[in-house]
Amino acid sequence: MMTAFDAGLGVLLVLAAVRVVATSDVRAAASGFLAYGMILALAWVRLESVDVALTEIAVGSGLTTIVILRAIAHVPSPPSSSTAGAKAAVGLLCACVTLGLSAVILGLPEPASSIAADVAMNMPATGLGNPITGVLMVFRALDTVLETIVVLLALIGVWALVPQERLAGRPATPGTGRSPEPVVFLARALVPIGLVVGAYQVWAGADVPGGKFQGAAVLAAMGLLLMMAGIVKAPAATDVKLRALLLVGPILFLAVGIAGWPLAGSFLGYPPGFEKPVIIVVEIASTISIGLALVMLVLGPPGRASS
Amino acid sequence: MTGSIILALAGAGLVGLGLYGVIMRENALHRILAFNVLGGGIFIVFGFAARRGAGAGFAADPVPQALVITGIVVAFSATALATAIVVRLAAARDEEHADARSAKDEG
Amino acid sequence: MPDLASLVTVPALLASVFFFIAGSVGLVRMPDTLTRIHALTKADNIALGLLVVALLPQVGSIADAAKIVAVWIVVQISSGAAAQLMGEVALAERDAASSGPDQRGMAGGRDA
Amino acid sequence: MTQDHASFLADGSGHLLLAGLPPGPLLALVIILPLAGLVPLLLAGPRVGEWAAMTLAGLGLAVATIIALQVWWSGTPAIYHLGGWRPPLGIALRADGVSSVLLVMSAAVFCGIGLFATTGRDRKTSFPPTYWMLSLCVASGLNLAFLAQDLFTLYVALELLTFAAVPLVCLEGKAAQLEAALTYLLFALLGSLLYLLGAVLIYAETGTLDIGLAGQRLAADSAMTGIALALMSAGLAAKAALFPLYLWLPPAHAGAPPAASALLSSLVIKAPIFLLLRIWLGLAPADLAERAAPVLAILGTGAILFCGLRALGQTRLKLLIAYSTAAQLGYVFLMLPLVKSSGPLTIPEALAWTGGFLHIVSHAFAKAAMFMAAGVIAEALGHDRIRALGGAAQAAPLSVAAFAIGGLSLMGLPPSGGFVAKVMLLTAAIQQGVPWIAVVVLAGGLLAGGYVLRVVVCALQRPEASATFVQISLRRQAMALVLAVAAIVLGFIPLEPMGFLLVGRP
Repeated sequence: MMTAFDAGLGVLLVLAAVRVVATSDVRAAASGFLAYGMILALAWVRLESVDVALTEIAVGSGLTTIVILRAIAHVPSPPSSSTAGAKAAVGLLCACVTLGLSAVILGLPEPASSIAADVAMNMPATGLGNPITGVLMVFRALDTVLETIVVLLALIGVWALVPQERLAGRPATPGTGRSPEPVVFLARALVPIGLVVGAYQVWAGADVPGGKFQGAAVLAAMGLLLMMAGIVKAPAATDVKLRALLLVGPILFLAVGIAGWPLAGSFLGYPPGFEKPVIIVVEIASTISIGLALVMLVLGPPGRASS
Repeated sequence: MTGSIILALAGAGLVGLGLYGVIMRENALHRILAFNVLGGGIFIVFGFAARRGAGAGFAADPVPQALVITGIVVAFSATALATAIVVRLAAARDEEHADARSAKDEG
Repeated sequence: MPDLASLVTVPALLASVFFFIAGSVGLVRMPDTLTRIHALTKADNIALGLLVVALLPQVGSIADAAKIVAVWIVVQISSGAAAQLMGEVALAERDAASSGPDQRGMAGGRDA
Repeated sequence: MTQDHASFLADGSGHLLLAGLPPGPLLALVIILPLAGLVPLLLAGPRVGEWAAMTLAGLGLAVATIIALQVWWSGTPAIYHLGGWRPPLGIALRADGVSSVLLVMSAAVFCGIGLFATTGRDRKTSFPPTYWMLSLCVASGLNLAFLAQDLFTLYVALELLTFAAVPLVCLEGKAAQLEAALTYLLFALLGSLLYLLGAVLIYAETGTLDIGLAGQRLAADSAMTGIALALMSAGLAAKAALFPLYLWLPPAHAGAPPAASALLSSLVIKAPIFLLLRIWLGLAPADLAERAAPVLAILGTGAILFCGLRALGQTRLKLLIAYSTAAQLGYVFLMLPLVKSSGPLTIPEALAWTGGFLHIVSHAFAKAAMFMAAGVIAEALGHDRIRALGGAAQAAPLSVAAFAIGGLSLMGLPPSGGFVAKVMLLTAAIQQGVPWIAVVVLAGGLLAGGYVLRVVVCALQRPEASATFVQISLRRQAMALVLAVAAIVLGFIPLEPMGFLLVGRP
C-alpha cells in the first residue's frame, strides 16, 4: 500500500519538476517551484528524514521562492533562442545522466554501509536525544560553524554589490509600500504563534526533530511578516546592532570551539558533562544570527529600485 | 524499502531535469530555479543513501540527513546571492543604457 | 464490523476529497481572478475542515488532536488574509484596466 | 567517555617547537584565525578593520610556517581530529608535505596582496571593508581546502571560497563585471553540485566521507567508483576552469579590481586544482588513477596550447594575464601521468611530483605580481590597451619591472621558480619516455614568452606626445616587485626531488 503512495509521490515530484523547468514563463515556474518544494518535503518524510523535510519546506522551497518571486519584477526576460537541435542534444545528455544515476542507485552494494551504528554508540557522550543535532553540533561541528559563516558571507556578498554610499539606505520591504489591512491582521494573529513555534523548534531540536536552521527560517518568516505589516522597519545594512546580532552566533560558536581546547582536549570539543546546556546556548545564538541573515538575504541589497 | 527506491529514481529524474534547465534556460532566474531542482534531486539521492543505511535504532542514517540540511541552507544562500547579482546586473544595465542615451542626447 | 472511529473517518475523508476536487475544478473553470479566489478558498477550507474531522478519531493523544486543530486554525487565518490580499490586487488591476486611458496615461508615464 | 586523547599524543610526538605547541590545534587555528577578522571589520571603522585584517594575515603566515616546519622536522603529517572524534564519524584535518607548502604559499601571497591593497589609501581607492571581509574568508576557505580530509567539509570550503570570490569580481559594480560574476557563480555552483553528487555516491558505496578511509574501501573494479570520481572531477574542473570549461575565468579575473584579480588568479583557483590532484593521487584506486591520468594531462595540454594562443591574441592587458592563468594551470595536470598515485616513487617520478607542486607555488607568486603590476599600469595610463602601453615604463617603472620578472617565471627562464618546475617536468617526462609532455612543456614556455615579451616591448615604447600619466607612489608599486622577486628566489631550489613534498604520500 505504502509503495503505491511512494510511486504516486515520485511521479508527482517529477511532474512538478517538469512544470518548473519546462514552462516558459518565469513567474509560473516560481509558483510551480513552491508546489515542487512541498512535494519534495513529503518525499523527505517518506524517506524517514523529518528534520530535512522541515528544512526543505521552510528554507528550500519557502524562502527560495520568495527571493526569486521578488526578483522577477526587476529582471527582463530574454527571448528563448535555443534551437530544437540544441534542445534535443541537451535533453539526450540529461536523459543519459538520469539513466546512469538510476543504474547506479539500483546497483548500490547490498550491505548498505552506514555510520548509524557509530552515531548510536557515541550519542550518549553528547547528552542529546536527536541524532541529527548530535551530528550537526558535535560530531561534525566544523561543518555547522562554517555553515553559519557561509550564510553571513552570502549576506556580505549581497551588501558588496551596492556602492559604499548607498549601503546606509534601507532595503525595500516586500509588498507595495503601504501595508494593506489584511497583512496587518495576519501579522498580529500569526506572529505570536510563529515565534512560539520557532522557539519551540530550536529548543526541542536537541531531542526531537527540529533545530536551529528550521527555527531560524520560521523566525525569519515572522520577521518578514512584521516588516510587510509595517510594524517593524527593515534595518539598514550599516546598523551596528544588526551587525552585532549577525555576528553573535558564529563568534559564540567559535568561542565555544576554542574553549573546547583547554576544557575538552580538542578544538570544537564540548566540556564533558555540560554538553547539552552549552549546545543549546550556541543553538539559540546561531538561530538569532541565521534568522536575521535570512531576513536580510530575502530583503536583498539596500536602496534597490522598488517598483 | 522499495518505496524509497522509487523516490530515489524520482530524485535521479530531478537531477536530469535540473541539469536540462540549468543548461537550456536563458532567463537567469529560471536557471537559478533549475539549480535548486538539481540540488533537490542530489539531496534526495543522498536521503536514499541514508534510508538504506538505517540501523541501530534509527529509521535513517543521521549523518547524510545532517549534511543535506547544511546543503539546503548553502543552496539557499547561493540562490539569494545569485538573485541579488541578477537584479543588480539588470539595474546596472538600465543605468548604463540611461547614461548612454543621455550622452547621445547631449552629443 | 468496522469500529466507530472509521465510521466517522471514511465518509469525512471522502467528502474532503470531493471538496478538494471541487476547489480545483473551480480554480480551472471560473472566468476571472476574483471568482477563482472565491471558489478556491471556500472549497479548500471546507475540505481541510473535513480532513481534520476525519483525522481526529484516529489520533492517539489529546496533544496531537490539538495540534491538528491548531494547523486548521492557522491555515484559516493565513488563507483568509491571502485571499483578501489577492482580491485587492485583482480589484486594483480591474479598476486600472476598466477606468480607461487617463489611468493608463498616468501609469504609462511612470513606465516610460 | 570515548573522546580519545590519544590523538593528542599521536601527533604530539613530533618535534615540539617554539611554544611547544603540538601541531594539531594549529591546524584548526589557521582556519578560524582569518574568520576572527570579520568582527572588527563589521563593527569597527574601515581603518581599524584594515589593520586587524593585516595583523591576522601576518599571524596566519606565522602559524602556517610553524605547521610547515613541524611537519618537515617530524617527517610525518600532522593529523588533528576535531572535537576528538575520529573518522568516519568526526572530521580530520591533515597537513602533509604538499598541503603545508601550499598553506605557507597562500599565507605569504595573501600578505603581499593585502599590503598592496592597503596602499590603495593614498589613491583614494582604499577598498571598502567588504573587500577585506571577502579576502579573509578566501584565506580561511583556502586553508580549509588544503587541510580538510572530509569530502563534505571540502564541499563547504569550496562554497566558502565561491561566495567570497564572486562578489570580489564585481566590487566596482559595472555591468560587464556583474555579468562576469554571474557566469562565474553559475559555473561554480554547477561544479559544486556535480562534486557533491560524486561525494554522495562515494558515501553510498563506502559509508564514509573521509578521504583516507574511502580510498581504502573504494572497489577498483566497480563502475560506480568510476562514475563518482568522474562526477567529482567534472565538478572540480568546472571550478578550476580547466580546458574546455575555462570560459568564465578571463572576464571574471580581468574585470575585478587589481588586488582582487591577483587574489583570484593566484590563490582562489588553486583550491579546486589541489582537490583534483588529491582525488586522483589519494582517493582513487591505483589502476583507475592510471587510466584517468592521461585524460587530465590531455585536458591540461589543451589548456596550455589553446589558452596560450588566445592569450597571444588579446588586446587588453588584464585579459591577457587572465588567459595566461587558464593556460598555466594546465601544467599541473601534466604531472599526473608521470607519477604513481600510491607507493614509493622512483627518482623521475619524485622529480615530476616536485615539479608539479613547485609550479603551483611559483605560478601563485608570479601571477599575483603580474596582476598587481597590470592594475597599477592601468591606473597610471588610465587604460590597459596593450598597443597603447607606450610610456608605461616612465609612468610606473617598478610595475613594468615586476611584470617582466613575473613573466620570466611564467616563461620558465632561469633563475625563476617556473624554470625549475618546468625543467623538473621536462626531465621526468624524458626519463619516463613520455616525450609528448616534454614537447608541451616547451611549447607552453614559448607561448608564454610570446605574450609576455609582446607586453614588455609595448611598455618600453616612447609615449605618444598627448599621453598624460597619473603619478603612482613607489610604495604602491613595490609590493608587486617583492612578489616577483620571490618567484625568482624560488628558482634557487636544487633540481632534485624535494623530500619534504613527499611527506604523507599515501
